[in-house]
Amino acid sequence: MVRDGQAALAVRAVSKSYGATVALEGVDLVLQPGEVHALLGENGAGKSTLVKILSGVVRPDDGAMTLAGSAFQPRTILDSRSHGVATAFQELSLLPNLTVAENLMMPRMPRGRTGLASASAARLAASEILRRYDLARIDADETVSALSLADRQRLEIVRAMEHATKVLVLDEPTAALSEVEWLFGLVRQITARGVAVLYISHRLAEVRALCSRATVLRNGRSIATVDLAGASDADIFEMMVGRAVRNDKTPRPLRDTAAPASVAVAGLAGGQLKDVSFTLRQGEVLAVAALEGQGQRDLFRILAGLARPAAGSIHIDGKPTVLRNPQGALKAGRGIAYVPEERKTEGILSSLTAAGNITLPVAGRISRGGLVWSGLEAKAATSVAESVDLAARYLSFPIADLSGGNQQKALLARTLLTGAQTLLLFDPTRGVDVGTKQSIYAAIRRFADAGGSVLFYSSELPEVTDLADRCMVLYGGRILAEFHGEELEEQRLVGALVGHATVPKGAPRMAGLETGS
Amino acid sequence: MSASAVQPLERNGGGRKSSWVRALTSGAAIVTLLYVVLYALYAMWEPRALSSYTFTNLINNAAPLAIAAAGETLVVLSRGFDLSVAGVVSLTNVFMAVWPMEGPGGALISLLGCCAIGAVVGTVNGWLVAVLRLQTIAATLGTMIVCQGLALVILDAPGGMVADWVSYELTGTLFGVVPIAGLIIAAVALLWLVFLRTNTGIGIYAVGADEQAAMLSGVSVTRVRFAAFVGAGMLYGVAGFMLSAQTATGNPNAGAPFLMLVFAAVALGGTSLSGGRGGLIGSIVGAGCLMLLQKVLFSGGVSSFYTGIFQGFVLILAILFGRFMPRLFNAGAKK
Amino acid sequence: MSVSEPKGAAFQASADLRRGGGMSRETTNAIIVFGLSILLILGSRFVSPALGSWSQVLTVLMLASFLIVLSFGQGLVILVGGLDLSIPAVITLGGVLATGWAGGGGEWYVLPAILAICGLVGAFNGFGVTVLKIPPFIMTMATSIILASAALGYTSGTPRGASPAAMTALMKTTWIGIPVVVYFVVLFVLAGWLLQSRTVFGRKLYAIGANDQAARVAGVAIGPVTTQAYVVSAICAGFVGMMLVGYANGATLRMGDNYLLPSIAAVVIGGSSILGGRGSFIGTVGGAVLLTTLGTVIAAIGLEQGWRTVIEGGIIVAALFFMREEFFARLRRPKRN
Amino acid sequence: EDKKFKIYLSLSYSGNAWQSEAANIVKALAATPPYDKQVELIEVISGTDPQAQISAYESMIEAGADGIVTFPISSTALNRVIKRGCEQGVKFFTYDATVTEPCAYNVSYITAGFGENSAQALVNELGGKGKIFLSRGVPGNSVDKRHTDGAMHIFKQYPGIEIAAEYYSYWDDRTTQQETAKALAAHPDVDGIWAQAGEYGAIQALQDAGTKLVPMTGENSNGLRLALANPDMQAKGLKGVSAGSPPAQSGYAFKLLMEILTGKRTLEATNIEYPLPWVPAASVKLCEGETFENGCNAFPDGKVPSSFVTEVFNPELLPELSLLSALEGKPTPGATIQPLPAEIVKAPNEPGINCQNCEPPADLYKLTKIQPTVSP
Ligand SMILES: Nc1ncnc2c1ncn2[C@@H]1O[C@H](COP(=O)(O)OP(=O)(O)OP(=O)(O)O)[C@@H](O)[C@H]1O
Ligand SMILES: Nc1ncnc2c1ncn2[C@@H]1O[C@H](COP(=O)(O)OP(=O)(O)OP(=O)(O)O)[C@@H](O)[C@H]1O
Ligand SMILES: O[C@@H]1[C@@H](O)[C@H](O)OC[C@H]1O
Ligand SMILES: [Mg+2]
Ligand SMILES: [Mg+2]
Repeated sequence: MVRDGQAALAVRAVSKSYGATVALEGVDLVLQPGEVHALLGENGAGKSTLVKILSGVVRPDDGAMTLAGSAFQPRTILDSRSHGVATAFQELSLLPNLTVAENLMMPRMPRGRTGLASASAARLAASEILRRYDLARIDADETVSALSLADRQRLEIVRAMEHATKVLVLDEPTAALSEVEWLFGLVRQITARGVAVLYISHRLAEVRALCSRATVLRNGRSIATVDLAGASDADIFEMMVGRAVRNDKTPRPLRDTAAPASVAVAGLAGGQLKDVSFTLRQGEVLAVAALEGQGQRDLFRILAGLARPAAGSIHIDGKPTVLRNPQGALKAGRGIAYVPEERKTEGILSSLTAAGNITLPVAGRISRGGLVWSGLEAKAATSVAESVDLAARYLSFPIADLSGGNQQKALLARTLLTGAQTLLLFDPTRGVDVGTKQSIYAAIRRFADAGGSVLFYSSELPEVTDLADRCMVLYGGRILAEFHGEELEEQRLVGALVGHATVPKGAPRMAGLETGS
Repeated sequence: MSASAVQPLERNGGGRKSSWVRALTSGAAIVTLLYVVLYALYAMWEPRALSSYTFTNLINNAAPLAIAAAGETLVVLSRGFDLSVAGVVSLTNVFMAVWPMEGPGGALISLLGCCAIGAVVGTVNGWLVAVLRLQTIAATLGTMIVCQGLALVILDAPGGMVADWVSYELTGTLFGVVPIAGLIIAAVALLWLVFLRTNTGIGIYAVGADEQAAMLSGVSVTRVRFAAFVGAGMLYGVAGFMLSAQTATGNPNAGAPFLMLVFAAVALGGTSLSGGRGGLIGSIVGAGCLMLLQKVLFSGGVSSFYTGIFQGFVLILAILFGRFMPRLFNAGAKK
Repeated sequence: MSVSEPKGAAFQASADLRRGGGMSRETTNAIIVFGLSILLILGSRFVSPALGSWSQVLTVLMLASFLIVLSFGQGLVILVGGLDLSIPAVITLGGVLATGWAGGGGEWYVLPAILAICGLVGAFNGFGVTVLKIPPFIMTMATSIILASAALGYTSGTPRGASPAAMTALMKTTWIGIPVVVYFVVLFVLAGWLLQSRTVFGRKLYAIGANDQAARVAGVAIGPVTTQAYVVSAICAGFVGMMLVGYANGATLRMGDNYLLPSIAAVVIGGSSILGGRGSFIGTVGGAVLLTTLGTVIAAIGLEQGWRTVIEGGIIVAALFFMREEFFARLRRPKRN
Repeated sequence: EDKKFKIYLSLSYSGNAWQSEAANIVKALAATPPYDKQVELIEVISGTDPQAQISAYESMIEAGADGIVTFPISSTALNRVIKRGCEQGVKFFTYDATVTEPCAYNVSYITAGFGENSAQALVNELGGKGKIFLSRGVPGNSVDKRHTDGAMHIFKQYPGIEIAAEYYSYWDDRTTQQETAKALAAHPDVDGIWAQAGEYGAIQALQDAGTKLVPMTGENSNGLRLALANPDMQAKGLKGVSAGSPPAQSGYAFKLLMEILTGKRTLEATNIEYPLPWVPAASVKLCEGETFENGCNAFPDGKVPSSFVTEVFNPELLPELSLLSALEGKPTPGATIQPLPAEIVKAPNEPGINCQNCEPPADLYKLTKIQPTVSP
């Protein structure tokens, strides 16, 4: 074992409790200069909590940390930054109402000749930063709320990299990114300068591609630190979960192509979407694969009733339908329910409990005599929580206190509970741990087997190939290609994604090349 | 095909561009347009509206509310409600009337005194809200009541005399045309433009949009909140000072009418009452609109029983106007 | 290593309290407000020996009844992230119509009809807020100004008539030594609490206030539900107008003026978030009782009005201080070794 | 001679009976021949905000007002604009509330000693000792202060009088009732109540609390007058005096203004005292008709609300008026404007009320309506 003195960062026996919840207990972690160190663990294992402690956002109840040999007790985020430790947070920390430049400069703006903050100096400095990180296409004067989620994620990363001179912490930096090469390149550059990187991701393939060692957390305890080269996926999984790999992947029977259509759209346009026609059938799991900004977001929002199409027709269960709003979509035909792209703004209701979040759309069903009964609520919530591996004890927590992955599970559970027979899932397993993904896939399949229809978008190709019966590739707002059955392979998809029928040389590698399990 | 063909059913609220443009965009510009429209109506019905005398009166009349609304804007931008405005205005008005100080020097000392009173109240608010983390509206309700009480202790009925220098010079004009009160408002606006270009100034927008993200971005939320409340308190002090100049006497209840009006002015000026969006100049003009509206209705000969009905609908229309103007602009710009 | 929380992360501490469901925090809060009221009543013996008696409790409940009913409606509007400033004008509307149409007797349907008219005013508020997207502050303020003006025109300044018999009965009779209105308040509080905390409608209000965009995605009909909150608020205000008419046997045009700030204060002091999504009606009731109790005690203090006002403001701030989440977080945090 | 005088009626707020009655009286007079041909009367209501009233005065001056009859919201804040108006030849007549600007005519009963006289009446009823409540008006208001100062001048002379509670009732029935109820919770053993307007609420609060009524003084609500004359209530202990602010002041102010404008009278700006109505329980007399005739001074139940302020008439000064005028602002059919008595009663100086830096008379609080029957 390495001595702390040589380590870039050493964490010793750190603990943190939130009331009765023990988030971390006796966690040890050592980062070497220049290494990319993975932090692995199930949803709720305590990864983000450790991140917050390293960033000075949360003070540990116990334990000690050293940075390059000297005691490290950051009191604020600026404090840790000034020591060269910077973080890209899981729940992004950008200000939506400020410009890209202001966000990058925060909290100190560059001054102009007058001694006052100068917008032009900020723009200049920000553009220079963006250029260095290959993001020159982002306008420094743009308001952050106008950026795509992926670009916001990139900005969060860039901001952290700018300040990380000793330790860079990346908490699920690729959750909203479909291409990871950009990030990998930057991480390699920064480690070459001797900066240690703590990397958190639920995409094991990504972790293997980037990291040399990994520390595994389970229930808030550090279980082990392993050399990734010497550990199989199954080993890691067992350390994370405490039990052996569950491989419940069963081959899917071929779909009945003549099943009635749940959703049929023709000539749909709006936003980035140009002219899209397709049919989603009962019992079908249809994937949408696309690079960022090809119109997938508009497609989902239109079908969810959150945006109006500029052209085209929508048939729901055979009837021409105008989707005015989400509750209209819930009631259209056999019902349409939606898991939104943005968990924080469109997903969770932070002051309500997880159970309250899950049962909201079906509140009528858990009431008797006009009153909502907590017993019925718990029963309803538990019934679906199980299918997404969300531990029942979380149900009574305010959802804001759940870890990111567990929040995501709650949102999925909610759509399942609505009883809608068509699900629109935008990146359904974002931030969900490896073990749970399989359970979620299974739940989705069960849903389809029972006659439900699923349209999902994913930023991870393996998820597409694992889960979908059929996949449409969106490019430039149009359906460029469609794959089913045997054709559903990552290599083919990659080609279509960038607008080619065949794989061109130098096409960007896709995220999460994990091959399932 | 235009990129805006999809009309999102929910608008995310307009963002802002650079800090420079921020001062001039939407809110302020639109409410200024509204002011111009109202003034045109006024001038149409009352030709004397165009005289410098009338204009000066109008500015004098609006100045206290405008400056108080400017102060309130600081707190509203950082996502808060500050009710102490009523207390501070009463307290400073009473201070001006009970301890008048003659001459320009005296006026300066009085002004500093008013600012100091406002700053003390603002500091208490800041402490209650930023450190003890009480809800702004509740904490400032408490301080407002305390201030009202203190004003009553100092002066138990209207009376006292504000220094002549203050009440004459500050309601007069420079070179016979430029209202002094207008200059003071302009000074407040200028200070704002400067403040907007400080880290704390930008921090106010950050805290107002998302306190937690602001904190994670390194903004000292505590410091920003303190600054907002102290700045606001000082502006209320200036508002009380200007009110004293106008009424020339003290009244322990002087601030009460400000309570609702400042928020109306702030909202009219395009600042979001849920924080993070808007600006102080809009509020100033918004206050001007509220005062001008009374004149327009008077000169339009609206029967007194029904002025309220007009006022109410104009308020609603003004907001709708503010909503649709930018759409028109955008539609024009896209072509 | 030190165990104290950094200042910058105080939100962390506040999260601690939400452990085990939002209700528990709200319940604690309610207990505190009621506790403070009781302390105040008991402590008021020092101010006057006649205070702290059962009859003072009845007086407080009777006087708090107006505020309790009002702040229920205001609380629902605040819960969805709005604010209802039209309350004073709607109180007047209810009062003026009750004396004008039903004064002294009146048909059985007159009072419900008046409440329905008040409900329409609420619907107008809701329409402005949800369809025209006018900020609630401005919309309800405009309604208030419009309505006050209309009432002035309608009565030409002098409301006539007397209290409807039903309202006189509610406000002026006692049953087993306790004013009937006290029984009414108990039932109202029970019903209000159920409506806010236990019905589907209440759920939706919490959801909208917590995050309206997300509630919308989850299929909540934001517009209609929000509008209903304003409607309930207006009906409550109209009913308070009638209660006041029964209490004082007559209406005036300014009868609602002094209730706006207290209606908001009761809600916020009761622990609800002014930004919406959080709070309980029981807390609000506590807030209303606390404010009213404070009024009775303050009135008995032999100091000049200015100082009494100062003390009143100070006590409000102190009460808020004791109700801080952090204060309880500290009390409840398990001791670590 | 077809140019009408442009006269503004400027109210600060409207909404209680008192304010609307006062305004209605002016409207009724302006519609009574020959004023109906001579006057263009425009009513403006500007709320409780002095800034708004300042702005309204400015607009009136600008619009070429000949005279402004007004209830000023502040005794001092309007001085500046009033002075500017005077310089332009506008005549300002305030009624009830006053201003300290010397160029305005103040027509008010305030100097007539409501506070001290009613306080003495209460002391007399109580035999010089007992626990009392003071139900005051609006905190920080000069009228409230004058009334209370006068009353305290008397109460202080009697060590047996204990002020058990003092609260602000905003001259409103409902508020008076609630505040009195609160005070009763602390002091159920109260012996008397000294009240300003809104006094009928105090009676209701006593009735709510139990069976006992106590001696009290208050202003001119029909409710109080009927109660004072009610044998049941007398039996329960109610005695006292009804006095205070008469809405008829506005009519007197308006007629004075008109006489000056029409050249019937020359009068420099001054403070004019309106007589204080004074109706002890024994003198309450119900009116059979629509006016004060044969010394009647209250209306039967049901004819007017209990909050109706009865002193809308004055047989000498305002014989033109009837109930219709007070309630609806309509002229009395067949009535014509009668000239005012030539002489006026000048009001004594009251600093902060009707003059700024002036000396009050030595006998400021002298009793005019009643004499002490008990010695301190
Ligand atoms: N503010 C809080 N209050 C109470 N509990 C909290 C709070 N924040 C986190 N927790 C709890 O602490 C535990 C650790 O959460 P953390 O966010 O660190 O998990 P994580 O490992 O990052 O999970 P994920 O992979 O889903 O992001 C969880 O049980 C979570 O519910
Ligand atoms: N301890 C925590 N760990 C991780 N994330 C957290 C924690 N506390 C809060 N969050 C996240 O921050 C967001 C906002 O949290 P919080 O509950 O403090 O906001 P809020 O109560 O909605 O406040 P506001 O009304 O100001 O938006 C939530 O989406 C939640 O996911
Ligand atoms: O003079 C006072 C009058 O101004 C107010 O309206 O009612 C009460 C009176 O005492
Ligand atoms: Mg996490
Ligand atoms: Mg929130």
